[in-house]
This record gives sequence, structure tokens and C-alpha cells, in this order.
Amino acid sequence: MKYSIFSLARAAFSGHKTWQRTWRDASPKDHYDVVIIGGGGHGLATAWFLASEYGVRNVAVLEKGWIGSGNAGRNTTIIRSNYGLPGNTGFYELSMKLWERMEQDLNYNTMVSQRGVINLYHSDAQRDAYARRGNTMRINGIDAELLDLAAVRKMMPFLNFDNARFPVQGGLLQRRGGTARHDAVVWGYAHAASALGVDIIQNCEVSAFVRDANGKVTGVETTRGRIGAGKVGMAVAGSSSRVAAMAGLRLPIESHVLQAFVSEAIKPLIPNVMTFGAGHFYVSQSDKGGLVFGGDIDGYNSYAQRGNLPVMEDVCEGGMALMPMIGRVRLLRQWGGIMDMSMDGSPIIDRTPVDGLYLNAGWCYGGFKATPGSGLVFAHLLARDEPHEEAARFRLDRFRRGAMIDEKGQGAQPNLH
Amino acid sequence: MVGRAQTHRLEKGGLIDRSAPLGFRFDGKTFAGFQGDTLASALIANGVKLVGRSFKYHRPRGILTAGSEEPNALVELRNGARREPNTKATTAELYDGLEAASQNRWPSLRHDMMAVNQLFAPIFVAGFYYKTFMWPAKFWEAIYEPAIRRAAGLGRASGVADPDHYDKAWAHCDVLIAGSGPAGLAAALAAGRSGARVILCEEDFVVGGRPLADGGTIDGMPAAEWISRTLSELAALPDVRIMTRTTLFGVYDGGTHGAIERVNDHLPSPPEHQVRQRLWRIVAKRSIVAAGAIERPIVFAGNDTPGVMMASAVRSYVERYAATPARRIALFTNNEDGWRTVETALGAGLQIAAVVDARPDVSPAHRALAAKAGFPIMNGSVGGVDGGKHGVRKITVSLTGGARAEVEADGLAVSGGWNPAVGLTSYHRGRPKWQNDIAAFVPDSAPPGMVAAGAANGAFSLGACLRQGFAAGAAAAQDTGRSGKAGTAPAADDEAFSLTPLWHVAGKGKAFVDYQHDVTASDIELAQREGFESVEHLKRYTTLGMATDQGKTSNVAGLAIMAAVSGKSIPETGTTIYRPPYVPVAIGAFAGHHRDENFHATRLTPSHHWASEQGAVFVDTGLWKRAQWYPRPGEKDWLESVTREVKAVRGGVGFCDVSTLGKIDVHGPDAGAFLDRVYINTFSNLAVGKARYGLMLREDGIVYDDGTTSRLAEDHYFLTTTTAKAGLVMQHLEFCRQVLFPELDVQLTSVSDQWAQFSIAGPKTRDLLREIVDPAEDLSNEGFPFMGAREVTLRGGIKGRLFRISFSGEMAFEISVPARYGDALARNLMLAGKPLGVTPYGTEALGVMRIEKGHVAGPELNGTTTAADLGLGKMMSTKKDYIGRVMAGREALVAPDRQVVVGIKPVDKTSRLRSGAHIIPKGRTPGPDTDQGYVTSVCFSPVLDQWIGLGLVERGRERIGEIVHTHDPLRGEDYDVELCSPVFYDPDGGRQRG
Amino acid sequence: MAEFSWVSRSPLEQGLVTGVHGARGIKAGVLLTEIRNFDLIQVMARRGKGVQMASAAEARFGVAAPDVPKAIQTADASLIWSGPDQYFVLSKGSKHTMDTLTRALSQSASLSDQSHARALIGVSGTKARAMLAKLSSIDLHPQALPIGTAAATSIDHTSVNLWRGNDRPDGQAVFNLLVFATFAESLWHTMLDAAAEYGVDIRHSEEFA
Amino acid sequence: MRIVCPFCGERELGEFTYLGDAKPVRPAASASEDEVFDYVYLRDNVAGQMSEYWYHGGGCRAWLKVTRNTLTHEISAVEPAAGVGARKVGA
Repeated sequence: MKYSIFSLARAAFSGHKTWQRTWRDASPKDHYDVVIIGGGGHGLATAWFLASEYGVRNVAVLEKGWIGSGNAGRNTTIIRSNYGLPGNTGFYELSMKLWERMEQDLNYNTMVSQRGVINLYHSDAQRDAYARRGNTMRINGIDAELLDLAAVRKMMPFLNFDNARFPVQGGLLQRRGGTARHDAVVWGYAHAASALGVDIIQNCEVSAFVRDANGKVTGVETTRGRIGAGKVGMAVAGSSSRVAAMAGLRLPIESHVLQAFVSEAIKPLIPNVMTFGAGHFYVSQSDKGGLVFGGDIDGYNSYAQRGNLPVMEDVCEGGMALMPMIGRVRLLRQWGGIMDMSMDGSPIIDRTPVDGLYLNAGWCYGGFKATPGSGLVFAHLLARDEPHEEAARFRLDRFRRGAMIDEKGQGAQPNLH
Repeated sequence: MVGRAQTHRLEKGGLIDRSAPLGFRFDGKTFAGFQGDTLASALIANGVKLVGRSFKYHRPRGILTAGSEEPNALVELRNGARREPNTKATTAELYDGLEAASQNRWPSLRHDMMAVNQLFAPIFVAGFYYKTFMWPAKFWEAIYEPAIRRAAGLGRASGVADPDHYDKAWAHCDVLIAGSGPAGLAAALAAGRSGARVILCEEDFVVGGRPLADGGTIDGMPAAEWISRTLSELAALPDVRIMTRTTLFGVYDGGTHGAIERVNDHLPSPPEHQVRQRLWRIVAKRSIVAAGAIERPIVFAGNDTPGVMMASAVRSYVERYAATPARRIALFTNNEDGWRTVETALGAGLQIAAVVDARPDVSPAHRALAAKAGFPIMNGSVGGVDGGKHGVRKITVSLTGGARAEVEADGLAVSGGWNPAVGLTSYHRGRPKWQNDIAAFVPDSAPPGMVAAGAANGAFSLGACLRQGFAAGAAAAQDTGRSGKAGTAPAADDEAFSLTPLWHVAGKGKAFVDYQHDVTASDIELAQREGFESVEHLKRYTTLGMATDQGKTSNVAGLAIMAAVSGKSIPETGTTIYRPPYVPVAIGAFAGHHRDENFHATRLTPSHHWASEQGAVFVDTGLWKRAQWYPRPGEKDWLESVTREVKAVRGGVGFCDVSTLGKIDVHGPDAGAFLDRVYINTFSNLAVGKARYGLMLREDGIVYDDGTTSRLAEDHYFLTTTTAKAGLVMQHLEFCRQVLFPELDVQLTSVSDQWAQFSIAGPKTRDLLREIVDPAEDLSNEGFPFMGAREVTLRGGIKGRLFRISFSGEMAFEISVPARYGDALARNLMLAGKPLGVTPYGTEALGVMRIEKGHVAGPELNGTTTAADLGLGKMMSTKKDYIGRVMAGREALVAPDRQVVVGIKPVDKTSRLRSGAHIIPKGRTPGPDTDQGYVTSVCFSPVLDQWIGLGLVERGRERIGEIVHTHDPLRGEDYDVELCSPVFYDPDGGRQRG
Repeated sequence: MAEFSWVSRSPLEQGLVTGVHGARGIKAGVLLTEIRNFDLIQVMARRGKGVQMASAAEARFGVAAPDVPKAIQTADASLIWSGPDQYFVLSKGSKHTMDTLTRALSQSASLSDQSHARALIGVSGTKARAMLAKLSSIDLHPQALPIGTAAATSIDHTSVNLWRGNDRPDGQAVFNLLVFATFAESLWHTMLDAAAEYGVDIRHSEEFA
Repeated sequence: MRIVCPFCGERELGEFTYLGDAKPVRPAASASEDEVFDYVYLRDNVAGQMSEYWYHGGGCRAWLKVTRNTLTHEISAVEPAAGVGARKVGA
């Protein structure tokens, strides 16, 4: 059923009894051309692009719990394409362009809100680094503006300009950046993919890979039985190492916990998405009114999906340093997700050394904004067996070759990215 | 400020202090209450029923509860910079002069234009916004979203800096107890008597829990008396601490708990030098959750009408606050506990209009009471409420068997049973289990060291609460090695708790599950229909349980309804993950002291106060404040000051405090061997009395840090790091020492703070130094050659160190003295150097001179460059192993087309270079394929009288002399520049060696 | 030749203002005293020389150097544990300087002068524990931190060495803090903020408490 | 989280800095590029008991080997790194 104000009005007459499932509740078939492990944003987007762009419709998405139960449902909903290194720049812009047409593509309101993302700078060195990055963006056809102090003051008069430990000096603004409603992205892709024939199978956990005599992956064993596959794609974020280990692979990835926070709902206070340059704090305000904010990862390997107080305090200290007007706003909920932190802070989208198994991982804490782009390039890889041109640098062997994509320049220590 | 009479205040009773009347204002109207009131109880005492408006439909709402689970009665408390949105009137303590305003309404609470949303209610069902507002695409940010944002949200934040202070503290104990009801107090007694260190947190401002309203008999005495005696006994124990106004909100790893103490929220503003709230990190070996249970509503049409209230809340208001929410009360219950309300109401002289009991049987005692008091008992359920913003007028009852009845009442007390407070026990992702007899979830597992006791554990009788609490307290004390005698447990009767589950009464009209978020029973049915059956999907799709009450009154009812419509049992349907904090906590409290200029610590150099006297402009470098330049009167801008400083150094002599460099003593017989492994070049062959520049890599082959290391003795090196990496390099070196190379006999100590170190530079350096250093010291080229390093005696007899090293390219020394003499060194240099025109210079001039000299620094050591990229590849020893050696050889790190450091000079000498501009081949269109690097560092060179820079440019060193283009679209500046040697000044180094 | 002198300047010279600060009208609950001008030498045993260092220390000080987190008072020095196989020698009046200790200990240990790298602050008063509990995550309870206990720990993300000295004659506990000199002024202000609500009496001294 | 430092006793998380898996051992100087690559870049990323390096930089500056469960954060053992203090290593 097409969603619109008219269909809503019609349904209202029947007390909304006429609505169908947003996606079909599929049971697994014996065999699919492509099986995607992971019913998060990336997995579902991959399925939708396979079906819609590459004509591969015999596709299953396997989700061990409920779709969107991983990082897709636990993030701070920020979208942006303000990256500075070749490989990232083009890819994230591809993703941004897909965000800009997502609602029309999917017939689902994912509330893509291009309210602007501003990275504040507090020193000359930071300004120079942002200038380098912003110029990279412009050279790649991406919008970027370098704001001075006066411009920041005008845009966000509520920041602490007067007695800050690290006074704001300006910011790098991407006006096309913003937020999207994270759960709606999952549901939107599920809705649209299901309509094209993709089977979305929840409560279906993969326990092993099925391999043929040559070692090629030909399917998966699951809690809902064996499912054959022409190709298997992994899009399991923080569980990447665990799933890869079933195929005997070790990855340049560590799983870390990233906490995020939301405040009580309040009337509009913060117009855009902001990152504090002198501490670990970024924030936006949801349409519902909560301040959605976060900071650094906790910094130790974890699959616990919850974090500890020191980081929570650190994040709130950053918030209060930047805008002490939020002191009396109350924090309502905190949660933790498992981040697949790669060794250079950039993702991996590639075939694996195991025939028939494809990898989409290493998103660190930036996977949400990549959702549509990741879906498209992973679908391309699965359909064509060659990397999409915008993902050509996200190869697994780049670490062995020394071709890291290290935006932060922190090297092979995932918790520093 | 004392307002009108308190029309709904009982003549006597309650825990309020009638001798302390307080005036307050709500929505501009003046009222009166008493010390001991909450804002909610005072509003009730004044007959106020309409307190707020709901989130989506702006329906009129009253007060539902008497605790922190309140979904409806949210107000903006206080004014101006202290305005606190979404404050629960049910927990806000009344103080004289309190000001509160209703929220989410316009223009007024009574006449809220936004209530027009109710007309669209047929469309505004769960998730409706996902299905519309998509066309045209541009309209989302322009039209729809701003409208939605304005309508959503509840109260308004102040919008200005919070004027109050917060702090944070640590506490440690053996046994931590959440809740001071019978179970919590009994636990504290047992643990305290055993000799344990006990902390008990109570979120209320009065200790006692439910007995404060419901009374009871403990150890043969009235509960109030037992509480009072218990408090006396606890106060006499040496290590029992009771913290009221303190909510335990979370449990973290290793027995760390988070608690928020509302130190001064009960006052108009904190007294001077005091904080508003304090965040506690309580480290406990054992913890006992005795946080009680939360009474749950029943979902029926009109259940959100002001005047519909939880039965336990009715009792709290009547008993504890002597305030009457209604005068003719109907009770709707499905359990025995609800009946307490009847006794309370009658005892206070209120009328009972009827009791609607959903259970098939009602005890003879209740029937006798009803007969005596003259109210009907109706077997059935409430199907509707007549009323509105003025309150309840009439309720409709669906009687078992199908008949309907109407009851006139001005208040409806509801009890759907009780849900144990399972939050704290579930915060480590534990899922509670279903307990059939109370039809509620109870803790199944808990974080290590934590147990639940009493109502929080599903034990609803007073006797059981006391027994469980006492046993838990005694066991916890035992576990922590406290072996004192706990004595006997307090005793009380075990009242019956019979309940027939009833979640939802089907019927016409909106029946609310989540009051604040306007989630109705039909929204849950819709979610199920659309496939959002998982409770997590249900929550996210409908927003059930996501309001400021965190679903305390709504979650279980919501999933019970989901279970019913999807044909599953409640335990099969399961719960969502419980997440801290247990109650919303002010962000300011988590920050504590660390805000504004106290956000991070500040490090000051030994000459800081002297530089400050000189009028220096300071720059933040990490935590340091460093003198950036020293403006002089008449100088029009920083550039003029910096240029003067550079010229003064290059033409005479200047000095700069470089104490911020990391300094490490490397001791031991294997010190040289150790340094050989951490640096790419060799230090074991460095002669005593000499210094050498060193470069260290990360294990991945990328440059980590650089600095000069001197050998002061056979077994003593003095290593310096960059300012930025000082702490990290120390950690790295300790890792090398303790983990990678434990066989080496080497010791490391940070001496960063021990030495004040100044660079003295310029052709007149020796002239100045001779005034400072003991005349016996030989400073000649022969006596102290370039890269020499040794201890010297200074005039006046103190010992210092001299290093003949140069960052500026001039004849230069670095001198160090023990840090407490740093201030004196600056003053002495000024004094001694006066005839020489000595000039202090800051980090800007330092930076100018290093760029002129082509030295790499932070912008070039950016974490992605190799030694070869920096032009230092020849330093990489081929005769030894060192950190990063192997990975540095990977193909892409030695590729010929890498971006390498090169000098950059505008063709037009008037052009101003800027860092961050990109390098594009001349004549080519800027694009990803023509982007060949960028400008890393720039300065105005007084020597060359033009802007110059360093850059990282593809194959840069092969292209010296090539004219390329700097492209800077951000700032709209594009120039032709020449790629040149990075050494702009004195390329053969004669000046620094001279 | 210019006439000049070498004035030793404490890192708290500017930040410390003697007198009573914070809450008035009550007896100051916290007493903060900076002790100025001391000798502080870090002694670290060389590999495999722990035993030799211990006996050399015993020969020098007459007592065993601490091998667990303790502060040991000798006739003219405090030996304060600072980490495995390492400790500080804190003294006044040039009794134990780099020169004298090098002669005594350098066969088995590496020595590093820290005399100027730290500021030394004594904290006492009825509210000393309450105030320190805002800064320190360690357990300050008398059972957990009896007299003579030392801790290498952190305050405000900055390393400090804390030890409990002998009680004052009035029975009040005394906590000593060695803090890094370049952080000292900033930490001092943090300590003042933490103490303000209790009233704080500020002094400095040339003598150990 | 609290870590029981073998020297200092139980201390707050904020005093420690995390490095990562303690299982990989730095290869000898003669090792191949592949072996070093494996050491620097590949991780088991254990879900369960993991031995890992933590630095007590906010305390006694000892590097510690901590056995911790990455699913629950529970710490079951802490021991000093081989070269902590003046320990004699090897012969």
C-alpha cells in the first residue's frame, strides 16, 4: 500500500484497520541467490539496492533478533559527508546524495533533515585541519563553509563564548548534513525491499557457514535451519569478528562500546548538529525534542552493549563546557552499541579470502550516515563481483599494502579512532 | 506570599508542618501550602486539578501519581536562568516563593489552541508521520519539520547558562541500599548492626516509604514509631549513612553506582558556596535494591481525565499531605491493596462513591464496610469517564454480566496492581521474569553483588518486606566480612495480596497506555497489525515508554496489550531493555565542576606569571597556556609583534619558554640500547655530553614523535618529546620498557615539571649567556660545540643545564634550571640582556623561525606521514631493529608518488598563503584527480619579506622549482606558488654552528 | 655585569592567598597548607637489584624503604612509595639531595630529582575527607586508609601522590598531596572550590606538618 | 569499572589507559613482513575472556595484563607485565 496523506486519511475512516504489515514476515526458503547476514540498516539497504538497482531479487536478509536491533537503532542519527581523505570523501558524498532522495525512493518518511552539521574549532591548528578538509570537500563537489567566530556567534548565540576553557574560534559547516530518523531508515528499507520480493527473516541467527569441497561458502546454518546461498554478505557491524571467525578469518577490527544519550524532550533549542572541537561531545535535537548526544567510545573491547560512568561524565562535561544552558536539562536515557572499530578508522567493503563470502564492516562509530551508500556499494560488489568505484579503496588488503585511510592519523589502535 | 485558603486541605494530620506556611505561584496565580508539601500536594490542597497538557493531542491532564513515576504533572519550575522544564510536580518540594508554570500549551493551560490536534487524532495515530510529509521533498526542512518540532517537546529550557554549581563526589561502602521503606530500613539495620559500612539512598525527602501513607504495625508499634526508632538506632551506628533526596540511578561495572543528590533543590536557590546537586559515584561491595514497586494504571477510555489518580497516590495525598484530591471518590481496583484507599478516604471523612472491583469475589469484611459506609461494590470495570479539564464528573461502569452503571464522583482512584521497580537490577541487560501470583515482572538476575528485597523483589506484604530486607542486609554484611550480630528481624503481618490481572477495558474513546506520549491501546493494536510486534519495535514505533517517566506506569500494560493482540503470553512477549538513569538527571550534575574555564585543568609554565606581567597573549596548547607573542604598545596586530620578535632574534638575541616539551630521564646500563629500539636512529653511540635529534615511529611505520635526546652520563640520557605527545610518549616508552623489552635494565622518569627550559637564540646568544653562566664555563665553539649538552654552574651558584641545539636556525642554546627558578631565569635574562636588547618571543615567532628553517612540527607529523615523507628517511638505521621498522617498508608507504614535505613560496610576493589550501598542478581544473596535496604550515617570513609555507605535495621533492597552484575555495584565495626547498633560511646551517 | 638573584618561586605563589575563604560564619572545616622548598628524590631500583636497593636504603635511612603503598617516617625524611620498586625521599634542609643519595644508592638504583617538579599540600580539618571525596576516587575511610598509607593516584585526571601523615594533636587526620608543579595552580583552584562550602583556612609553611 | 592493581589495590577506571589484546607477541627482528603485519593489525576480537594490556598511568605507571570478559566486563585476574618495576627478566 502506498503511503501518503491520502492513504492515511482513507485508513482513518476504517479506524486504521486496513494497514498491512510494513514488511512481510518471511520464512526462510531453501536457497537464495544472495543471503545477507544482518538485518540492520546496511543489510536491509544492501538488499533493497540488490533488488532495485541490480535486479537481484532472490535475496534474504537474516536477522538474529528484530530488524534494526543493532547500531541502526542505537546511534545519534547524524548524516554528513565531511570527510577529508580519498576513499572516504567520495563514498560519503555518494551516501549523502542517496539520503537526499531516500524518502521518495522508499515511500517512507525517514525524516531526513538537512539542518546543517558544524564542527567547531578552537585553535589555529584545528582551523587549518578543517580548512584542509573543507577544501577537499569542495574539490570533490561537496558543500562546505569555513565560519569565523562572528558567523558562529550569529548562528549559535547560546554557546559559551565568554568564559570557556577553550574558546570557540569558528567552525566547518556542511549545510547539507543533518539527521535522519534512525528506526525509520530500517523500516523504510525493509518496507521497500520486502515489496520487491526480498525475504526479511527475523529471529534467525547464523551459527555456521556451509562450505563446499573447495571451501566456497554455499550457505549458512541458522537457528531456522540451513539456508543455501549463491553468495553470502556480512553486514553485522560489531559482530563482524565473531561471524568472520566461523569462516576462519581474523579481521583488522576490534569491537568497542560507544554510548549515546538522550535528554528529556524540550521545545526547540539547538537548530543543527554540532561537534565540540575541544572535547568529546556532539549533539543535535530530535524532532520529538530530546537532545541526542554522544562523545568518545569507552575505549576498551566490549560486547556488553553498555558503558560506564566516566565516559558519560566526560560527555556531559563537554556539553556543559560548550553550552552551559543545558545544565538543567535532564538526561533521560543512556545506551551502548558495539562498534566495529577498524585499524584505520575507515570501513572495509570487499570480498574475503573465502570464496563466496563478502564483507561489509569496520564502520567504527560512523555507520549510520553510511547506510544508503553502504547498501549501494555492497550490493554492487555482491551483484558484479567487483568493487563499486566509490568503494574501491575500502579493500581488506589495504592494511597489508600500507594504504590506510586514517582520517585521525592514530594508526593501528582502534580505540583511538 | 500567602495566597487563598487551601480548600482541599484536611483540618489535621499529615507530615506537613502547619506552622510553616509557604506561598507559591502556579501559572501566575498565588497559592499557599506548607513545609513538607510537594508542589503536587499543595496544588491538590488548593483544589487544582488541571496541571498540564499531553505531548501529541494536548489533552488536559492532572496529577496521576505521588512519585517520580509521574507522567502528567510536569511543570516549568523556577524562572529565568533557573527555569527547569519537565519538572515533576509530584517530587518538587515546596518552598516559599516557588514559581511554576504549566507547559506545552498556548496561550494558556485552560485554553490551549494546540488542543486542535485532537481533531486530527484520527490521523495522528502511531507512526503516522512515517507515511506522509514526503512531498515535495524540500518541504520537510522548510515547513513540516519546524511545525512538528514546535509542537513537540514539552517544557522550555532556559536558553541561558545555568547559574548554579554542581559537584561530584565518591563514596565507598560495604552495603549500599536503595530505598528507605520497610525493606530498606530493615536491610540497613541488619547490615549496620553487623558492623558493615552502609549507605542508604532515599529519593524522597522523608525516610519511610509506603508506610508514610499506608501505616501498618511493625514489632507491635505503629509503623511511624518503628521508623523513628530505627532511624535513631541507625544514627548511633558509626558507619551508617542515610542520604535523603538522593536517587540511585544506575549501576555500572565493578560495584560502581551512580546517585544524584538534590542538595538544594528544595530552596529557591543554593546558598552561597553550595551546589545545587551532587553526583555521587558510590563504590559498594554489595547493594540491595529496596526501591519498592510502582502501582500501575488500568487502560480504559477517559483514563487520562484530571481527577483519575493512582489509588496509592490518593492515599499518599490524604495521609501524608492531608490534601484531598477529591471529596467523593470512586475506586477501580483489581486487587486487594486498592481497598486500602477506602479506609483512608473514610478515615479522612471523604465519601466513597463506589468501589469497582474487577475480581469475581470481594471479601465479606469489605462488603460489611461498604454496607456500613453506604457505598456500592460493583463487580466489573470502568468503561468510561465523563469530565474534562475541570475534572471527573461521572464514571461509567461495565458490570460483569453486561449491564452498565453510572457513578457520580469527582475523583477516581485506580489500582491495577503493582510492578516491582526492576530497573536497577536490569541495567546490565538482565531480563526480569514473570511472576504469576502478582502478575508482574520481578528480578531474575542482577549485576554482580546486587540483590533485590521487599516490594522491588515482588514481596508485597509488610512482613515479607521486613524479612527480606533484613535477611539481605545481614547476608550482604556477611559477604563483606562483617561478622557482628544482626539480631532479630523486625516483624509484621503478611497481608493478603490477591489480584486478577486486568490491563485494558475495551470500549469507545481514547484509552491511554502511555499518558505523556499519548499512546493508546489502539496504537498498540495498529503497531501489531503493521508488524511491529517485537516489544522493542513496539516501543520505537509508538514511542511507548520513551517519555520522561521512562515507561514506569506504561510499559507493562503496553506489552500486556501487545501480548493479548498477538496471541502470546506476557512473558513470551517480554520486556524491552531497561536503561539508566532510573530517573532523569540534570546534565549539569554529570559535568560537576568541569564546565566553563574549569572544563579541563590548566598547565602553567614556570615563567607564566612573569609573561603575564609582560602582557603576553596566551594560546592554549593542549592543557598548557603558552605565551604566543608579547605585544608592545603601538603595534597594530599580532603580525607586527611576531615580526618584531623574529627580527630581534635573528638580529640580536631572544628567549622563549620551551618548558612544555616532554622531558624524560632515561637511566640504566641499557639506556642506549633501549633508545636504539624506540628511535629509528642510533643513540647507543652518542657521546656523553652530546645531543642528537631523534625520530620515533609507531609500530605501523608512521612517524610518532620527534625530539632531542642528550647523553648526560654513561647511563643517563635526557630525552625530550613534543609538547603534544609528552604523556603519550611516556606511556609508549613504559610499554616498551615493561612489555616489549623487559630484559633491558632501564628506568624512566618524567622530569617535565622539574626543569624550566628556555631557548635562547640569536647571534648575541653567547653574549647573553655569559652574563648568566658562571664565567668559568667555556661557551666557545670549541668548549661547547654545536649539539653539545652538559650541566653548567650559573652565576649565583645554582646548577643548570645547557644544550646547544637550535630550532630557529640561529646560534642558540637551550638552558634549563630547576623549575622554581624558572621565573627568576626569565627576570634575570631580561635584566642581563637589557644592554643587548634581549626580546622575549612567543610560540608564533618560534613557529615562524622553524618554518623558515624547514623543521617539521605538528602539522607535518600528522599521524599519516613516514620518515621519508618528512625528508628524514636517511635517519632510518639499517643496522638494527626498531619500533616500526618492518611496517614502514610496506609498498604503499614507500611508493614514489607519496605526498612529501616541500617548501612553498608564492610567485607574487604579496600573496598570503593559508594552511589548508590544496595544491593543484598549474593550469588544471581542481578535482579529486588533480588534488596533489596541501599546505601544512605557513608564516610571514620577515627574512624573505613574504609569506612562505611548508606543504605535503605529491612527489614534491622531485618538483622543486615547479610552479603549481594553491586552491582554497573555502576562503576564495588561489595563488601560483613555487615548490622549493623547505629550508628557506641559512640552508648550509652556518649560523647555528657559528 | 647585572646584579641578579635566584629567587625560588613556588608554583602556588600566585594562586595561594592565605586566610579564610569560602563559607563564613562557621569554623573552617578544611585547612590547606602548602609546604614550600623541599628536596624530593625519586629512587628506582635497577633490574634485579630490588634487594640491594632495599639494603642500601636501610643502611642510609635506618629503616626499610616501603615496598607497598606506605609512607615511612624516618628521623629526617619521609620515604613514600610511588610504584613497584620505587619510592620518593622527601626531606628538607639539604639532608637528602641528589648528591648525597647518589653516593648512597646509585649502585642499585636510578635517581631522579623531583624537588621542583611537585608542590606539596597538606589537607586537614573536620571536613578534609568530605572535601577530598570530591576529588579523589580512593577510599579515605580510616579503616581503608590508616596512618602511613600512601597512594599513587589521580585527581582531576592528574597524577598525584597522596599519603596520610600522623594525626594532628586534636585528632584530625592529615592528608599530604604531592601534585605536579605545572598543574598545581589549576588543581589548587579545584581544591578551593571543593572546600568552599565548608570554609577553608589557607596557609603556607616552610616546615612539614 | 574497577581494576585491582597488584601494587595499588582496587582503583577506578579513570586511572587506567587501555591498549588492547595482550595475546599478540611482538615478532623477533628476523620476522617477515607478514608476521609483523599479523601482530600489528589482526585481532581475535574475543567475545568472552580476554587477556589485555592496561596501563596504570594515573597511578603507579605499571603496565598490567588484565583478564576481562568482554561480554560482561567482569575482571577475573590482573597481573603485572613482565618488566614491571625492577623484576629480573630472563637469565
